[in-house]
Amino acid sequence: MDKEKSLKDALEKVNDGMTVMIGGFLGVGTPEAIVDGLVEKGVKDLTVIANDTAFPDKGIGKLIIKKQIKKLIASHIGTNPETGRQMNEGETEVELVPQGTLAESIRAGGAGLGGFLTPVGIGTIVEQGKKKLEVNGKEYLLELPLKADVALLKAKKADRAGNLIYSKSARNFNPMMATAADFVIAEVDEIVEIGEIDPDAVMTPGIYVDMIVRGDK
Amino acid sequence: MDKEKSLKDALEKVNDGMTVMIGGFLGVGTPEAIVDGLVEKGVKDLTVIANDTAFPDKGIGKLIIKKQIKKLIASHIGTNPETGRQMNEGETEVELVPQGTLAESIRAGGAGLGGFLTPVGIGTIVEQGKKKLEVNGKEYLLELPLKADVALLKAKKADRAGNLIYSKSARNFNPMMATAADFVIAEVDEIVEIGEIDPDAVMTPGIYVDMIVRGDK
Amino acid sequence: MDKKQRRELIAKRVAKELKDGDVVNLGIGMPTMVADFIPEDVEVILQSENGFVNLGPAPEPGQEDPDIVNAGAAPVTIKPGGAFFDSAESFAIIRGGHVAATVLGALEVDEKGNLANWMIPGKMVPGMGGAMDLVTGAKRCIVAMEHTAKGGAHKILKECTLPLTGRGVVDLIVTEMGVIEVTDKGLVLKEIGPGFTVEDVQNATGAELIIDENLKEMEV
Amino acid sequence: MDKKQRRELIAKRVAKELKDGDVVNLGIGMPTMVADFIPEDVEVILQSENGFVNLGPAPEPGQEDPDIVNAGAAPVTIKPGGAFFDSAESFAIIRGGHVAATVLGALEVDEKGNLANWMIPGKMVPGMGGAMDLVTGAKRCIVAMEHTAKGGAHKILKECTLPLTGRGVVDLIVTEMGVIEVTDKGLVLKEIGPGFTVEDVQNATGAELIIDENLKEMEV
Repeated sequence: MDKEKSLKDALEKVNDGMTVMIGGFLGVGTPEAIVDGLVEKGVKDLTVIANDTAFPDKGIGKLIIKKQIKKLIASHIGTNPETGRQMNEGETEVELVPQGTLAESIRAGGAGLGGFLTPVGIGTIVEQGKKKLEVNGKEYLLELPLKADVALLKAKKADRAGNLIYSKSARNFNPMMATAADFVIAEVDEIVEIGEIDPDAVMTPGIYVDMIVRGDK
Repeated sequence: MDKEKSLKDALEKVNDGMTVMIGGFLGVGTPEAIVDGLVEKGVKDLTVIANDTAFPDKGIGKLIIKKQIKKLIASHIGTNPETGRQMNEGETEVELVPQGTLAESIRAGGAGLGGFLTPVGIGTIVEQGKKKLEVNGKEYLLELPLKADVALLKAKKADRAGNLIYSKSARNFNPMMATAADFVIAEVDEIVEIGEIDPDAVMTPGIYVDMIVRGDK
Repeated sequence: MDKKQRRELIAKRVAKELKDGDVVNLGIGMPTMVADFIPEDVEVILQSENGFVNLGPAPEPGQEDPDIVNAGAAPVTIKPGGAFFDSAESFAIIRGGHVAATVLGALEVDEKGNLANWMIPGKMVPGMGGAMDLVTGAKRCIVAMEHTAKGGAHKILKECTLPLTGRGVVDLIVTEMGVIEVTDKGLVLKEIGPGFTVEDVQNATGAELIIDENLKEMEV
Repeated sequence: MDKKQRRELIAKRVAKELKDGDVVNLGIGMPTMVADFIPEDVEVILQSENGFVNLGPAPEPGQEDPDIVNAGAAPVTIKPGGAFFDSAESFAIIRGGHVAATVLGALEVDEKGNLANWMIPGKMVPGMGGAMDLVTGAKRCIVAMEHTAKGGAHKILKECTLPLTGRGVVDLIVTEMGVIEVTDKGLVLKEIGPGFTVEDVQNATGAELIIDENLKEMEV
């Protein structure tokens, strides 16, 4: 089974109104070729789950500028002023989530957990609408799992079975997102044959990955 | 900072009555030299958190045979008949936990979570004494985190800063246990200088590890 | 059929349930035999809950790697394209629905799909290991077992008497006497084992069987 | 003191709080400057919440690696002995108490140790990023900031007015005017900045200060 497909094949999997997870931290570790393809395709009304909206000309920022996102779930939008403007003017719904809670919610979605208890956000507006539980005398928020229709990842290297290796701090949210979507597409710099990646070095097992496409590099 | 110490130094950290996590799956990935040292030292009344009690002459099984364990939290004891005998005759307290719940509880302990919701165990005796919560119409058990005084790990390779690389299926519970104890000791086959391990290949960051000792190999 | 033939028959039939590309976890014992009967043109990825995918066959004698074992501690191999991971990740895969099917033995299974296979109070308490996670998390749970216990005692019941491994988890039961689907209406006999009559199967079963209108000979 | 001198003074003083072997997370902005003042004989391991430990200084121009950036997307380096990991692991480290200290700026901090530094409703809403996790999870939370806002407006208050980043999380406040410890009894002025009187500090503070009986000149 060879999971390499064309960028066109990948773009066909992302359609109007879908919930999409996109890897990356301020654009580092974001599948830029796929994002550019989504901009070109003009897919709209997306719910995007991602750490941030990067910069106006980079990563997820480009989808913001083109107003392709209906709802954003992220931890930080400060580096892309257009996101804040759209939020303040009611053009885009933005749900801000503490970064660790976001990472853990995506992991929980992929791991079949119904939720988790975190002390993060207690005493802040993050509490709003959430159940609070006390365990051993300490208060926690019950945070729920996140899932998506499609996850769009960036990795350095893949084999044809979809095993992934990420590069340095470009790993960030990609491994969790690989587990939490119905269809998982990884944009990679390099594709090698099955057997060329040491099973101990795999960062995301190929069983999570449905499709790999070559990036621009 | 060089974290390499002697086996004697390691054994001094484990004392009567402590809660100890021990890595391994049926003895694979268990720090045998440290376990042998604990047998020789005769430390007793331990609460041991581990996947299983291996075999009578292997891994944690040796601590069972010597009756050094007061309470055991594990997922499986079938390969060591002495554990079952001690449990049935009330000599050793045994708490059986589904394997995935055990792994996740240890992870939660290390990750500062107050607990997590799992569907595993619903409708079984695992439910007993636990809170049940419904999320989106599905029932879950609230499982609580596990922590320990000391964690005893087995890794293939360490650098002097304590960064660890595990070997194949000997990884199992070791990475989670590295995060969930006040003091973490890794028995390793090979110690290399700082800088000799690729930061992308590290499986357990050295910040979790307090001490490394050489195994017999 | 002797015991070996019965077990082979069951393993062969279960193998036909597995589809190309499926991630599958096989329990220790007879379920492990299923791997031997997967057709050449069907690629099934075996998951080993102690921490890897692409579990391969036992190594040649002398080629054993002590760090590559299955969940029963037997030496195995890993096939190209495989990956190792820790136990938290392994059970994230299982609990998260990334395993298409799990095949397990049973002490008892009942018409509600309840499964008991982890303890006999006061006698055998090996622990549940990963079984509770597997039956809860895998998309499909297939029980592979001999139809009755020693002396002909029923194992397929109206209601399990032993402590459960999972509630309402079983999808399919494969024995030497037939293939039984667990449905909302009860147990449906879909296929019948070679040399058995419907009456034989019903007599060996402690719950009422619904006979499928397209009842067939067991395909092996 | 001009702005640059004030910021250096604060960063220098915070650096003295960090102990050999500490894992420390420095916020973007002035807190990042703290790294420049850690004594040679003190080994502090810097954590970068986007996924690594042993954060090193900015690379020489032309040596930037686009895949090694800090939490503000600025090019940095990783020192020998470092390790990369994913965001779930990064925040397991932070939330799990494996970070000895976090150093952050503040919009407001109050005598209960409440901290507000992530939004001004209707104006600036950059998001909390990792700040809520850091102030909750780190063993020690040090606020590093200029004592007052533009025009002398108080930032250290009896009670925060802005939405909180964390409740009761702040342990120490370091400004150019002094070092203030958050205690159960209130804010204790432990050290006073060069050229200031106790009256100056109190006038610039919107909460009552308890003056430590061993009040010292700020050690830098």
